Amino acid sequence: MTERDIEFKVFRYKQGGAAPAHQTFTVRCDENTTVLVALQDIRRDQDGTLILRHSCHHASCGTCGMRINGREELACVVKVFELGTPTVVVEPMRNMPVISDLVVDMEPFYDRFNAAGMPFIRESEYLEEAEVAEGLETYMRCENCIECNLCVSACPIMGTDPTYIGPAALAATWRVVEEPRGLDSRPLLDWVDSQNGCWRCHVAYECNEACPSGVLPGDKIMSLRRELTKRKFRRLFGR
Amino acid sequence: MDNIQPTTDPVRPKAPLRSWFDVRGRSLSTLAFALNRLTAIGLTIYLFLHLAVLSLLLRGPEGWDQFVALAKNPAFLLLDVVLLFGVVYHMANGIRVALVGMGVAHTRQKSLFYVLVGIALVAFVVGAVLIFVE
Amino acid sequence: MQSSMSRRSLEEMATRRDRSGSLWLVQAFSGLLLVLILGAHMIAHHFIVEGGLRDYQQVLDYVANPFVFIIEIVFVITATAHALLGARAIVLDLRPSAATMRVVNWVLVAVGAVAIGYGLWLAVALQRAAGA
Amino acid sequence: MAPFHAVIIGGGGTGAAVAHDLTLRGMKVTLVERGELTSGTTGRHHGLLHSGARYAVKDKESAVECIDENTILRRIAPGSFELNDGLFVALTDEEAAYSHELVEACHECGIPARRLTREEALAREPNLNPAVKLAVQVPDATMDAMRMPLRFFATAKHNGATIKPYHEVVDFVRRGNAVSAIRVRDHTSNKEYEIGGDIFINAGGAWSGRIGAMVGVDVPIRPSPGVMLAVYGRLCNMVVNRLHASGDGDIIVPQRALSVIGTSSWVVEDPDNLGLPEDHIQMMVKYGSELVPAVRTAKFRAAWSAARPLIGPRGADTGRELSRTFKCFDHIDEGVEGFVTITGGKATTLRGMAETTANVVCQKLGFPVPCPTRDYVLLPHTAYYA
Repeated sequence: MTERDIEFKVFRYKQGGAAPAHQTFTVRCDENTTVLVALQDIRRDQDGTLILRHSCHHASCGTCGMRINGREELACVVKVFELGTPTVVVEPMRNMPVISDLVVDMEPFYDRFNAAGMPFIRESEYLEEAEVAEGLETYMRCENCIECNLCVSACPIMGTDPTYIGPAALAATWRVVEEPRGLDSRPLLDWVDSQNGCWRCHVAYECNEACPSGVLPGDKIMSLRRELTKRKFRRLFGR
Repeated sequence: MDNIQPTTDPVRPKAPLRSWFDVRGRSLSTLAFALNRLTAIGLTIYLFLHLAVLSLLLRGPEGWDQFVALAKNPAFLLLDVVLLFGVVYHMANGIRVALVGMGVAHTRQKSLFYVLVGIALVAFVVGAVLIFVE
Repeated sequence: MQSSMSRRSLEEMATRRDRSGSLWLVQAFSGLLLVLILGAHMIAHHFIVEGGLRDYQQVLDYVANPFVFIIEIVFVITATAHALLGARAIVLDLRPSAATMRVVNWVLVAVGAVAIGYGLWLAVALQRAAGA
Repeated sequence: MAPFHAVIIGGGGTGAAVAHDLTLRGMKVTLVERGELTSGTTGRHHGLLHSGARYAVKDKESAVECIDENTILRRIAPGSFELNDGLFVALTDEEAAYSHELVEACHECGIPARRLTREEALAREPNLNPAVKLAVQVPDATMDAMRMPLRFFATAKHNGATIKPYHEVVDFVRRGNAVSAIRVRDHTSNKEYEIGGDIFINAGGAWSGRIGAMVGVDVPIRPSPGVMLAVYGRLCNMVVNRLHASGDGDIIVPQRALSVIGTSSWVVEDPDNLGLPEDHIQMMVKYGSELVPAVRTAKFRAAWSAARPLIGPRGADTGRELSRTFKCFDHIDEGVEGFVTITGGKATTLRGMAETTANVVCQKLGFPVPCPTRDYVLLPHTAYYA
């Protein structure tokens, strides 16, 4: 196993303190070292005041979203050597208020989910492709969206206009429209049929690129628009 | 660091349009969009110039034919090439955005981009050659 | 979590609806129409004509064709609408206040009306000139 | 006005459940965590909601505890679990013979368990090793290792608890033989201040030994890491266990579109320095592919270590021994008043651990309120941020 010293330029900011700045740390890394592990090593060995969000360490909780060399990534699955750069720049996500260092305030993210008054975020979805074990009606699994906010950070429109509903909430809306489970999804379609809803998307597909979980929020936004287009034409022809 | 807001209150980013042209780590579709917007601005300006120029027709043959002579000098032809690029690109990407934006073939938007912009580039090269040959 | 919505939120959600979707569809369909008309326009005016531009008499002869006349009028309307809707989208990305946006909407409507009116007037005048 | 102020140190699953429990019992609760919530061990476990079958043969008490808590959690945290059940898979004749013992032990503990033939098992999980002899189906489930505890935090917060992530304890303030306050450093602003309270609860998990040392008490905890491997692809829908006594690499937990293979075990001194032994990752691939051969060719997603809080022998073991899986120590036996440690245990039993701890706390403070958490349905995790 080869080891190498890698430089990390980390965004630092403390409330009430100096203006934000990048601080450089040198960390001994090997092939298995992820950016998350390197940051934890910095925290342990060099600067105990560095804070960041992390939990599951395998791209399933979505807490360690940040920008690594400018790209939206989950730090837990980015291996330092695979980046191929001698210096790794680590910054918090875009378009979110920064609490401190790499920690952003997730409230605006969840505000969007609560704004609709409907259970957008589903903890589980039906899985029907497998023969179900006795005693169960159907298999359920957690939804693929891990609420990491990376798509919101990557979205150019979020950078333009903070009142945009955003890719994550729009993708979640589509999940309800696609599979309403007894809910009336028409009000949700009304909600996204607006300037700040799915029509605001400029088809840049940054969200699809950023999503670590294969949700493809961009595709979901387009699905919503197809549904709304059909609805508009139906209304236009009086049906 | 411009797009990071070191505050506990959600505030608006400082420069609304700058984020569009921050291309670090951005996808092809963002570049496609940025180019679409640039060509859109160019074409809008051109559209109104074009309408204004057409008023020369009302001044009779002298005014118009003078303009036609001007438009045939090489510097003007170069502008025509730029315009042609703007038109074919905006058309090709526009078809993609219109289809994808209505949820038609949206899961194949990348291939759509390559095919349409590919066709557009071929049309552009042919058109550009024609402009200079004639 | 409650799976039923409160009356208030239902009403709130309906009020969020606006015309932006319909405007976008107009933008999309006008764009698709423009691909056809503008394509034809460019080929007719600049590629099949010797020298790339019609001279005065050629233009008049061309416009005298009633079919061409109608197509050119449709072209002016579609292109103006498409351009101004596009301009509106760009202004939206500059984060205007609601009041600014109202003004912008009216300005755009006015500009559009003037441009289309001018285009129609020009076409009619040219056809008259051709007929004369 | 709440009669007592409880200060909890540690924002993992245990701290979350203790905060929820004490808040519901009517106490004022403040919880401090040095990093993000669930950033220690809680978020990193493989996400298994134990049915208890794993312990049924050798440790009936733990098994009963698991099935009880499993049932309660499904009731109070609906939606946080994948309803997928678990399979214990026998690959050898020896393991097949052991299945009788397992099913019987499960039934004794009240764990529903039924034997499946080779064909039945393969029909449900086609990716299983075709050499499977038979399987036993039990009510295991997959949990969202971060969001399930987050629901405890969300509920506690909405009921009035103060949750302070990024607050690290730097010192304890003593008055006589009692802990009277903690000194914390707020890492979001680099400011230090004191938080006073009536009772201080050490819920530091693998870090609880370190917190105990700051007070000068002995918490016999050894951080015991295990390596886990996540691969792309949902290779099975049920939790797949190896039907043998607990060992390395004996479980595959499907999580969303990933499969998580666990786990190994060793002991370290520093819970912040676990390392990630390459040979353990290879071991996960080897043993995992014995259960589901597709593991060998599946694309790598992540490998990581998580530190279990392993309870070791204590210098003066006079603390309350309330369970063999987790322990709640009242440090009064070492001459320290107002300081309680809860440690050990597992994610499945977090609510039970909290109930035990809260009982100890209430008894100490002379505040007899019964445990209200068994039927209290938790708020969704999103409520934590709203």
